[in-house]
Amino acid sequence: MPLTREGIAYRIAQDLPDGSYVNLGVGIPSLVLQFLPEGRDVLVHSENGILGVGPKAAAGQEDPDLVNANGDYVTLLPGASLFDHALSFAIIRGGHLTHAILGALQVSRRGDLSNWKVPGQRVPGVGGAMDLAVGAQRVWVAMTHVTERGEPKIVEACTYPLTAPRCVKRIYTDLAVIRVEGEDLVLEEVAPGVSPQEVQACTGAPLRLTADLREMPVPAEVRGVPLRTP
Amino acid sequence: MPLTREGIAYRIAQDLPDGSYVNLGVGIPSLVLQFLPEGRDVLVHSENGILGVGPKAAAGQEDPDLVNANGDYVTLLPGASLFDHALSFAIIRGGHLTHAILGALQVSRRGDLSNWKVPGQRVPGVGGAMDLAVGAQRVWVAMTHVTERGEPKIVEACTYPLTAPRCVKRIYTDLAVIRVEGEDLVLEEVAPGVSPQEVQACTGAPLRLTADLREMPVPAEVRGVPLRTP
Amino acid sequence: MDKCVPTCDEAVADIPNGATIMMGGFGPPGFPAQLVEALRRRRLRDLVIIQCGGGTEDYALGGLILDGAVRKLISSYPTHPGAWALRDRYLRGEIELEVLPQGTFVERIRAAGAGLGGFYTPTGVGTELAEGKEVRIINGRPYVFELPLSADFAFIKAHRADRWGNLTYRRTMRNFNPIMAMAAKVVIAEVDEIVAVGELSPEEIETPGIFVDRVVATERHPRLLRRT
Amino acid sequence: MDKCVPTCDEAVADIPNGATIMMGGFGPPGFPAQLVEALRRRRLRDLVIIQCGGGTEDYALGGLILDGAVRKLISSYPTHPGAWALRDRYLRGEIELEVLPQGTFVERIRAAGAGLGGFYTPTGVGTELAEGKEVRIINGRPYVFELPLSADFAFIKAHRADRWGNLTYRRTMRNFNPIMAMAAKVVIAEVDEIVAVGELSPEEIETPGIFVDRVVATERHPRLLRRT
Repeated sequence: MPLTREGIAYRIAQDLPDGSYVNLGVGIPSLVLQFLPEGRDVLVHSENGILGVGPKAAAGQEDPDLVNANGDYVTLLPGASLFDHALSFAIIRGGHLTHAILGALQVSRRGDLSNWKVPGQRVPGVGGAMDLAVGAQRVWVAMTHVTERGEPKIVEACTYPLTAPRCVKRIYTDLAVIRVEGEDLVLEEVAPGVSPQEVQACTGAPLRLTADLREMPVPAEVRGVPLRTP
Repeated sequence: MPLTREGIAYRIAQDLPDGSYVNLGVGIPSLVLQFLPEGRDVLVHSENGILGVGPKAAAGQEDPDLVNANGDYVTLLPGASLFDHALSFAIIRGGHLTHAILGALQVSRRGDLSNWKVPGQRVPGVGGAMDLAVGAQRVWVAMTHVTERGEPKIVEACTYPLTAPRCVKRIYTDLAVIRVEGEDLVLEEVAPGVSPQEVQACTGAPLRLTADLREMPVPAEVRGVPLRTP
Repeated sequence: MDKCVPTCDEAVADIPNGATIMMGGFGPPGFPAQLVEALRRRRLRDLVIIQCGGGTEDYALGGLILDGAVRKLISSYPTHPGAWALRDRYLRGEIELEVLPQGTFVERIRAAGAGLGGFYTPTGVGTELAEGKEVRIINGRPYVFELPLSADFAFIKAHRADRWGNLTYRRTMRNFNPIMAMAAKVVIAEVDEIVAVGELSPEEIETPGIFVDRVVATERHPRLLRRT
Repeated sequence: MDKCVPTCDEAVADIPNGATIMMGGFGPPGFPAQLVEALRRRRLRDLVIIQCGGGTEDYALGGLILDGAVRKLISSYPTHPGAWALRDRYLRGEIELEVLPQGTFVERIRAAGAGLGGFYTPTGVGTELAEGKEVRIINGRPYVFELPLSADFAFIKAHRADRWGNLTYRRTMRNFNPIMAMAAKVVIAEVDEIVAVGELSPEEIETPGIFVDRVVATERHPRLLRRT
């Protein structure tokens, strides 16, 4: 059955090694940190000048001078550092982040990413999306496999405005983990109880199967409800 | 009679208004600060990341982590700030210094400056000279009017390698203060007892005289020895 | 040398119609809200504002846009829900909007402050935000050419200052402030506290006074404690 | 995550012949002398060194040049009197020398660290240091095009560090160090003291640990107290 949003976040957390420096987008990516295995030092970067973002501030404990890029009042972990926007984006664009974990509207078979604007969106606004997509060492996408209307988000070619071409290295969804290899999508893992055929059926581009295909190692509490056949 | 080196520095100091931010080159420029009139806040910039350089450290009081661009162990004035080289040269190149007071090998009639390399110098080394010449709001030259061999340093066109074209705004020498105006050199002041004709005689480009010509207002103690007729 | 000005109103008194004004801040931290409120009281027209966001509700930049004082906004992420004043005017064609990737936005401002003529960034290549811009291949990789971005005035917000304009920040107040302080003809700093010259340690000063023209101390507006 | 290395010798043990190495420091402050002395003990060849100066006498970089380990020096002001090892080898044609205006030197390093493809600077236009370089007129003013400058290794010197590689500097130790820390594949920091994670305040950290790969604490060498 497909994973919950927490399940996707859990799965990603297992793949972040000790010493990672990660930027987490809004939505599912923002859930990753809580699932990090004990003892791993992973520092979260925020565009507005933080390395080492901690949990959200408790109600009444907000520091008016301390927010993250999402506008949430947050805390700092011990070992955190603060800097200006020029250095923050030098970190992003200069390839210093080990991972950017981003939401997506669409990902193409060659790793093109669309995540900043839907067609017809009337007021544009991009923020740090393009810098992150271009700059991080590994751009991983965390998203549901299909839209609310059941349309595939993994497609032959993006129809939504591009954030950056050929930047996504890996896609984590509620159904699968998929590696982008050149123009190929390699199916690495499927959710428990989901078949490769079911994943392919709701994917808009061909998936390559290999002998290494395995079931996603996630505990029962972050598994979701049985897949509705599309 | 011509001014001493201290006399040139004294004369320049009078022209630095309160709130000036100045970079002082080696030689005569480094003498300017001691002649500043009481009560003027003038902050000295050092390329290696200081605004607010104070006097040299007393013997035995040197801080091993605190030098100026000249390599001298210095002190900091109250209100000083410290920064890295990128910001230091953003200050220079970005036009934030009100004045750079530099030594010169040659200055041309249109304000071209040569001060980093003599022809035939076998090992090149430029430091911050070109950035200062290009970036400061006012580039003032402080130098003796002629070389030790009596050759004019103010010339029709520089024969030494250029530091930057058309950058010098004013020239302070032991004989005169000269303003660069387009392709014209305007003689503003002559040293006490020195005639405009004597200044012209040791200048390699024509000087324009105006009704505003005056004698340099310097006290007796920084005046030098009578001019040897060249 | 004393850069202190008694009130925000005096600090912004000479800004003309049509001025280009940068404003620091990312969310409430580091946003010079009292200066912007004083600017609103000037009832100016045709301003060009350079700010990362699009203003929040009817306060400060949101209010300035609501008042019709802004001809153009150069921004990165003006689409947060509170930015309804901008959204309404933009959809009615009453305000011009230029949107830049956030790294490009801040790097263009830095280029202006650092005296550079422009730079090449990999960000935006192959997207609609690079349309019409020069693309150059450098060492086999495509880059977009970007020009410096400067302003007539910069409003910045810092924590502590001295009368020479040396500034410190706390927590995430820095954001665009130290960069914008380099890139405008007149830089006005709104601060929480003014201390004596020499009280700030040379290492902790993040914006040296050379960049700052006016300093004004303000009380924190209670509204700044609200969630954006 | 623990980036601490017990000795300078271990910190430089994997540097190969022919490596490009940046070294911070302007005069003694911020110069990673003990790392450079450890590098000398490696007896490597064909190194390319990026340092603002030209080394002093027979110690550290001066000694490395004297030893014949350096194929090329990229520098800004290698002509101070103590740089006789460089002068001798250069005049005998035994070392290549590239000299850059100091602002261009540091900005090229920053461009590499910040992921930029290059930039235009007004510095050097019309001089022999711009010969052969592209000149472009931007808004009526000529600028020289400059490329990023990166390295395989950077040796930097800071005051305090934690095991995550967060660094602070005192007085004029910063100079090129925070910039070079961004621009090399492997960054090795020589520091006066290592403290616990969390002991450095988030505002005072000048080089975030993300840029730093190895940290080694050293005693100050008495020679560093000498005038250069």
